Amino acid sequence: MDFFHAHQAQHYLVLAAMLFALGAAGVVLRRNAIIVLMSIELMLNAVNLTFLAFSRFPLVPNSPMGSFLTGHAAVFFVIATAAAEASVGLAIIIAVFRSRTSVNVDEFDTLKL
Amino acid sequence: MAEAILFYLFAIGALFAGAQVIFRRNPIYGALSLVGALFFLSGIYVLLAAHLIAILQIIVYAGAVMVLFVFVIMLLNLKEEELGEQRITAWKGVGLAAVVASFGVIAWRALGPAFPQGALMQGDRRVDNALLVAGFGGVKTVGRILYLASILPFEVTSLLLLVAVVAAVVVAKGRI
Amino acid sequence: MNYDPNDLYGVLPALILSAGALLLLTSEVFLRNVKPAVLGPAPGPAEEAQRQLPTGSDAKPQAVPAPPDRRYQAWVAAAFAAAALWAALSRLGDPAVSLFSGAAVSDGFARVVAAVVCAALLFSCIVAFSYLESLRATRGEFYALALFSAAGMCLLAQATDLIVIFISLEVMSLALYALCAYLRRGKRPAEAAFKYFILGSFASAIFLYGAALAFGATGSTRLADVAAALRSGGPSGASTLLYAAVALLASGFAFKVAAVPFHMWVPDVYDGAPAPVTGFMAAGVKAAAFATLVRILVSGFGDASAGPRGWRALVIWLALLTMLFGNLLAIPQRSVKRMLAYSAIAHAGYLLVAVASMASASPRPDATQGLLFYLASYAATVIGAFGVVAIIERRLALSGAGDDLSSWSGLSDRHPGLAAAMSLFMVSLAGIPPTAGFMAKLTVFRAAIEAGLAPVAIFGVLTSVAGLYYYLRVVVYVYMYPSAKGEPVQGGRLLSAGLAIAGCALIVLWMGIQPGTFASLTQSAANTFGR
Amino acid sequence: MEVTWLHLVPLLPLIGAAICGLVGKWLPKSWVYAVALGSVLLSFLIGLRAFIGLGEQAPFFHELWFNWFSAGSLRVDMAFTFDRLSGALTLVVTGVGFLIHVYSVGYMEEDAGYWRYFSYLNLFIAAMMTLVLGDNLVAMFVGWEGVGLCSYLLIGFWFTDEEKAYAGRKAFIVNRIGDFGFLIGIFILFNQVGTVGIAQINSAVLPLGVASIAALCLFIGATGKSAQLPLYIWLPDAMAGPTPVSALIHAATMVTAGVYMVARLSHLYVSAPGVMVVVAVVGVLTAIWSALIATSQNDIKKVLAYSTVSQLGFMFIGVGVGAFFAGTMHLVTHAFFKACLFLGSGAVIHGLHGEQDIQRMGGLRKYLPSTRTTFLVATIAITGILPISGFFSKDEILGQALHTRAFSFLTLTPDGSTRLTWLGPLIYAVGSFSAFLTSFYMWRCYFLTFSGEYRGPENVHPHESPSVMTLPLWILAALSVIGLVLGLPQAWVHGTGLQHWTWEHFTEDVFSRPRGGAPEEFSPYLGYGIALIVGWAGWACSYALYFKRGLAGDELLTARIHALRRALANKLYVDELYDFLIVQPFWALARGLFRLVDATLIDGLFVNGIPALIAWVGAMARRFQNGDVQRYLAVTALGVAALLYVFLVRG
Amino acid sequence: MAFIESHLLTLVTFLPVLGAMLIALLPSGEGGQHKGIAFLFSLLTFVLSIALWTGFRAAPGRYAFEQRTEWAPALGFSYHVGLDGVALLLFLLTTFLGPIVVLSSWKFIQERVNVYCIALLLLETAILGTLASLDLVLFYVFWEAMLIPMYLLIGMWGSDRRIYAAVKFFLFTFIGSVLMLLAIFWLWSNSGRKSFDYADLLNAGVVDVSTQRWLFLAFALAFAIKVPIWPLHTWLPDAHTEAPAAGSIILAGVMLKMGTFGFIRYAMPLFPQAALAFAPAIAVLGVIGIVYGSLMCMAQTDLKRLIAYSSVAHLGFVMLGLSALTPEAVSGAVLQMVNHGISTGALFLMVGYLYERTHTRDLAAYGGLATVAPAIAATFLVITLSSIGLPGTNGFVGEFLVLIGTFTSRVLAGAVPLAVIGATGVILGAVYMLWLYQRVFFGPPRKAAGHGLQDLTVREWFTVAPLLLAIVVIGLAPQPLLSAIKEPVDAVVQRVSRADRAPPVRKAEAQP
Repeated sequence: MDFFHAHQAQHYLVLAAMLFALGAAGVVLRRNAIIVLMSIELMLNAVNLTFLAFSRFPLVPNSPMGSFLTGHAAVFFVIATAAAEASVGLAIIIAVFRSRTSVNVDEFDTLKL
Repeated sequence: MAEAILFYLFAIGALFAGAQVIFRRNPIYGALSLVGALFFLSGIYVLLAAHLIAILQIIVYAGAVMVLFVFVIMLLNLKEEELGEQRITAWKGVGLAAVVASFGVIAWRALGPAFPQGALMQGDRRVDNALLVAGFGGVKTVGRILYLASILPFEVTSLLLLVAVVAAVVVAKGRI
Repeated sequence: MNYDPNDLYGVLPALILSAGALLLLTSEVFLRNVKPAVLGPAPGPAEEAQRQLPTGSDAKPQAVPAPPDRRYQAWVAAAFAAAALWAALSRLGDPAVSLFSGAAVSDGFARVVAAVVCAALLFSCIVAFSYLESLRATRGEFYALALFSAAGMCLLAQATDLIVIFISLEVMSLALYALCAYLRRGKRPAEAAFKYFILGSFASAIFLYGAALAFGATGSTRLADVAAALRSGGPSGASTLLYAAVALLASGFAFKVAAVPFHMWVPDVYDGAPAPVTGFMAAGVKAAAFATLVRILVSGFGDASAGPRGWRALVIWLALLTMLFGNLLAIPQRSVKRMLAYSAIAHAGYLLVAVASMASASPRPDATQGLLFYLASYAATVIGAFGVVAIIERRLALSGAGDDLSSWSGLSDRHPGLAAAMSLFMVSLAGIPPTAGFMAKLTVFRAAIEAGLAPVAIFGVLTSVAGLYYYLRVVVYVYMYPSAKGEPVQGGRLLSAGLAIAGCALIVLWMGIQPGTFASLTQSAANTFGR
Repeated sequence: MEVTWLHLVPLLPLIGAAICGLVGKWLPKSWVYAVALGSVLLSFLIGLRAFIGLGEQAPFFHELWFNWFSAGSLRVDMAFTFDRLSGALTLVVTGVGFLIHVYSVGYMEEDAGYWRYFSYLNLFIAAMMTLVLGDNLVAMFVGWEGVGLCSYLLIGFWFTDEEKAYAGRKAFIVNRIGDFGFLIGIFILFNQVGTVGIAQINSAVLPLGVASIAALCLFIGATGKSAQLPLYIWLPDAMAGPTPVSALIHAATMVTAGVYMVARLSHLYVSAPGVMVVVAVVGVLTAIWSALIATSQNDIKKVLAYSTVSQLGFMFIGVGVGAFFAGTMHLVTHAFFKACLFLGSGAVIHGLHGEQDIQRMGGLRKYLPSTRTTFLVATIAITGILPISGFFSKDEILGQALHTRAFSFLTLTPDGSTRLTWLGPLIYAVGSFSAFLTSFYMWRCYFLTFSGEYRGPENVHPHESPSVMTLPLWILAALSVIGLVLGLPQAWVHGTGLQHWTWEHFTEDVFSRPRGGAPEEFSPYLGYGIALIVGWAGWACSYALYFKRGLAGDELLTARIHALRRALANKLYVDELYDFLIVQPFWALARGLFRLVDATLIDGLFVNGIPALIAWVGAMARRFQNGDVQRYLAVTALGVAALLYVFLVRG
Repeated sequence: MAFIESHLLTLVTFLPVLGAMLIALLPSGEGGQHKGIAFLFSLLTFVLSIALWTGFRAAPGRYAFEQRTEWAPALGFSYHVGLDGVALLLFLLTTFLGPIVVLSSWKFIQERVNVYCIALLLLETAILGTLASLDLVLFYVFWEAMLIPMYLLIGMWGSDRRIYAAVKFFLFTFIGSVLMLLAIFWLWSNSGRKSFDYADLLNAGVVDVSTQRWLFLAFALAFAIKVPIWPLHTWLPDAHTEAPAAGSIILAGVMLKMGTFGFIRYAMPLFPQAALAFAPAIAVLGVIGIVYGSLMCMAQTDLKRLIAYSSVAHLGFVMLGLSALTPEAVSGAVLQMVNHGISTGALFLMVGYLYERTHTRDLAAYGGLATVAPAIAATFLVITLSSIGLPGTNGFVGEFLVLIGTFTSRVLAGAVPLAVIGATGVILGAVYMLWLYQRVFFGPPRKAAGHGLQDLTVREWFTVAPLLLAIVVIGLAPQPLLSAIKEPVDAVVQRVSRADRAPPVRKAEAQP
């Protein structure tokens, strides 16, 4: 298959995987709680991309649910969920910041052992 | 051809911006580069003929969520010294390795071989819903799915948003 | 593909709970114009507690005007929980109905789980009442969130669509995050919430990715379709995608059920959260998460269970690790709350044994029976235990410190009732007759033997012996050590908590002595996944 | 012939024991006496009546009292047989027992624990009667252990003295060692015969091997009970008990139980000739061994004790050479004169307010005339310098040993010639020598006690005992004279009325004949002559040494054979040897095992070790939970990776 | 009345629980009434259990006072109780010791009396239930239920190292029984129709011999720890030493018998071939127990510890007898269970009284008590004699039957040497018991007796006298007991000793 031929489904998928990995890496690596949160958003976006790619380039000829747009619906919900998560997450970060004036996750180790 | 170029443009852009999110020390830069990443992604969505989603991506994410982020960043307004240095511990390395390995494996074993010919082939033609389904990704079609097939998730999502609001209020409250 | 309003009856418990939550929220609005003079609560020892907040806990403690009386809220919440419980139980025997064009189902299994969740909520509310009252921290939002998360759990138990599962999961989780961070006492609650949140979102993201892959492989997010696709085989790429999907989905819920190595969040979160919330988490989340795990694995990936790539072997390994480390790590704990957290992990291991024995068809009814019984008995026991912990913790919670076994010594002198109840719960957790815990272990392990998992069962019971050690240590402190410098736990508002604890104790005993009733109740549920 | 009253013989004393023991403390003294003495007297009378009743039409009385226990094929009855042997023994035990009861009334006058004492004594009579009358080995064993218990209780009667208590314990445990053998013997016989009834065993055909092992095991029991080598050590210490007890239990009755048992099971023993050899040899060795020791003891009771041991040795020679009647006859006569001797010594001790050392006696003949006379008679009887009971019975044994054929059976060689014929004569020789020693030490004892001058401290004024104590002495002395009737050789009494009274004739159908057959008729005169010479020789030696010189005689002897005599005085160091070889190693073993196995190995290594290990691992693993959320994330990611590996790569 | 007739066994079993509930309702104030109620109920239990003895009819293959009602049909087990001769004897032994135990601790226990009494009563019910149950789950439930009250008794009212002892006791016994539980499940899932009923499982049998061995081992471990068989015995000395007198009495008196009872009721009949195969091993362990236990006794300086180890020796006899598989030996073993319960129970009772007076268990402190407390000395002597198996006391009959049965056993390999070595226990027993007795009671009065101590009080007489009576009566007339147990004993011997000849029933036949 030639590289520049458009619409190689797996291009999208692999890109999504990379983004997801990127986000996950951010979650694992960064100290700053806010950036960790953003990385999680990134992961969710990667998932969205996967959904969309699959709904345009299906792997089975006809969807059991009648329409491949289910993927789109899923993305819609994910976006909503992401927003919800973000709001709660930020609120929690604020709460934590209140109690210890820092947003560095590796300093949150009162609870251990 | 054009699409391919656009794809790579957006893809590289998204990856670059995503990297920025990870590697920028100052959260504000991170936030902004995340916005950028989201823009690129919405471009890719367009390439995937998911018009409605692409719009939503811009409106909800870039419009609402990121603003929230920025707002919080401003609220906390961390000083330079408070940001602290990035520390690399052994376990961070392990985590990174694990993450890369996992999704490397997925890409290599699952996603890569998924489409031998780049897409599912029926006879000699590729199955491409954008071309097969009328109005693919448009408001009408997606709406039908949303409000009929996915009514339950839709309602639950409303519940979710309410919960999120209450939760945010409770958590952010000064004192209880 | 358009839906029929009757489907709403299928999710009645969730509806009731949400309604209750809304009611409580709105009630907050009207509170302001209640005369504080009229309904101001008796000044409890909580004021001075407020005074002596440790620094950095939150804004400078200024003298607050007596807050309005919110004591009714707990009972409202409890009433709604009871209503939902009734709703779940009333249709227990009915045949299974598919709801919302297959997005959810209302079957015996789901109903029993919902019932467990609602019962857990009911008792937790009563425990929380006295807890919050004595801390002067009652808010409508607390109960609202609790009801919301319970609603999420009920939906989770019913969901048969990966998206619905994901969203209900989020409903449950977000509410719980908030509940963890609810108290403003020291650094611990917020930290617990944060850890829970980060790890939880990470896990749910992974779950979601798995869902996406499953969608890709089957073109659908319905579990039924997944199962069909598995059966029909489909194109070559699909199966690998499905295996990747099951891996990610499984790890997503392995996290929620706190299976090693996805357990790391549990001790910190359980430790940091307020005791009543912890109890509710331990009971409700476990029930809902296990229900979903079973749904995904059995009714979704039921045909991918056997063989080296099957999930049966996987679940067995998770079970072994979980039982081992759960008990191993609980042994050195000196904080009862933390010990209970680790014991929660260990019990997840035993439940995983039941899940593993559901892999093959013939022992499945018994295994399902065992799983449900175990969930119910564990819920009753752990809520009671955390109820007692809550009473002990109150004093400590103000200072934001964790509890220690030494604060339990000689409890039997100060509070014979509490001591007896706590010992009963410990005994039940250890799985010694005549308590629910024993019958639960009986049902689970005998299913395991039936499924030919004798080695796993042997390993399990041996680890449970190790578990016995730390459960007994609590009894030792409670009964056999001289009373710690005896300031009795503040007796104020002990009554309601005592009520809940007594209730749990009764259930534990009842399920231990007369397990037949519950077993026959869940008889139909046991056959949910075919007999 | 079945009767229903036989059980009264043991039962009455048992009841007496119960009464004295339970309520005796609160009863008036006289009642206790009445109960204790009355019960024994009653059983004596019953025994007497039965004994007279014995005859042609009723060769024996038998009673099945009740079925004690039975399981599987084993059935153990409480049943009694009263035949000529057991009947005679009954009379001896109850009769002598009664006399000693009477004597004890005087002897235990001052002791506060008299009620305990009489209870034990009655209990002993009951047990002894069970032993004697029991018609099966288990019933016999009951008595066997019962008398052991009583001797334990009575030796340790004054328990505040550690020594005495220890002596009691020693007696019991050594006896138990014997009983162990007895038990095994019972097992073997039951395994072979299928029952424990003595009659059945005596009529069963026993293969040589089984019979030998069984007989040997039972004989171990006998050595324990009858204080033979190597288990005799307890008897000398048993003298710690009150003297009447020594007389009754440790001289007259209990210690002879072994002999009685062997005689009872004569059939078994004759079918195991090899064991007969063992019995005879052990007997003769014991006889000489303890006779030697007896020559150098200064405690009057110790002298008598060792003499008892050696006399028992004689009895075993008798039964060992197949002359069961001789052995048992000596048993009876010995019961008379040894009881008399012991009671006499008791009277002396009583008269000297507890003094037992003959070195502080002497010249007592003028203070204790009747004691002295009876003691003299008994001494003559045991040393056999005049032909009264002891003379005949002992000489019968030696004569039988000389002419025995009991051993020839197992040594018949193919050519028909017999070996081991030298054994009988050898036994005779050694036996005679110990007879000489007997005479020597008994006379020494007598001279040092009664003749010469009083050597005791001034403040002690020897006095004769009350008649309640001397009366039994006289009776017993008389008996030890009359006892000669039992031993008259058949030749003399043939045709006369006395014939029926001779023991040989009286018991001829009770015992089985040895396989080799009884020795053919031999004329006793040679034996008598030698016996007289031997006896007088012993008398002469001790007369020469002690009659004039008194204690100086010992010094003279010591000067001659210093080392030997010191060894003898120290009882040949047997106790020390046993202590060194057996007792101490045993306790050491116990302690060592406890420390090594229980404390260190099982508890230390496993029971506490494994939990400690688990706890340690737990503590280590706990460190991992360090509160860093990103480590948690990493672990979670690892888990995901592992799952993916399982599903995508490995599969 | 008819109701009582049909439910007598259940009634007796659960009567103590009734008492416990009553006590729980009372204010925890003064303990007198608690003890009173406890005593009353235990006494009542005993009185009623006499009716069991009188009404007992031995019938081949059937159980007396059998009662069966649904319990949890959905889970496949039922409430099924009944008694055979063996169970009956131990049952009576338990009810017999019940009031004695309560009475014995009247003075010693002064704090948290209500908990104490409740624990005692619950323990009694648990033991009775273990003996009565004929359904394996029911059995297991009671079996485990024994642990908690005992654990509390040791841990709350014990002496210095009580907690260590209590936990050790609990873990030790628990680890054994959980494996048994799994074995029970295996039987259940392979018993044709899924049933926990003893009779069903007995009929179903286990065909595969190697499986039988595994299951037998699982059962045997549980029972062996309870017995305890060497080398699993080390929990016993600690538990006995630290436990209060009452605890020791119950522990030695009945709880240890649960192990041996388990062997004769479950392990051996359910897995005859395996039992036959393992008989020599068990017999050897039993003999080791006899000798080793006796040696341990000689090494002790602690009064209670010594007696505890003597239990090891005595139960060695029982195990030897059980594995000899002859009617004599097995009935002797069963009788020995009862005897040991009485005599060792009595020993611990007396030691408890001594401890109440002197507050020391150290042998070195004792001596010369016979002069200051003759009554104690006398009773103790009788008990000692019974414990060393003197004829005329109960101890003799059991030991004798065991040994003679073992000696004559044709089934057990190496029976003769085993019997002979076992018989040395007769000597060793005398050695250490008399040593103990002399140490404590003879010689000049020592420290413990220094401040002259009080002799047996009337209350104490009431506790000791029945035991003495039992010792003598059983010693003189053991036959009624033996004939009561004849039926089950013969059945077990038949089933096991013939196992190699007649293989157990095929599964096909077991299924309806």
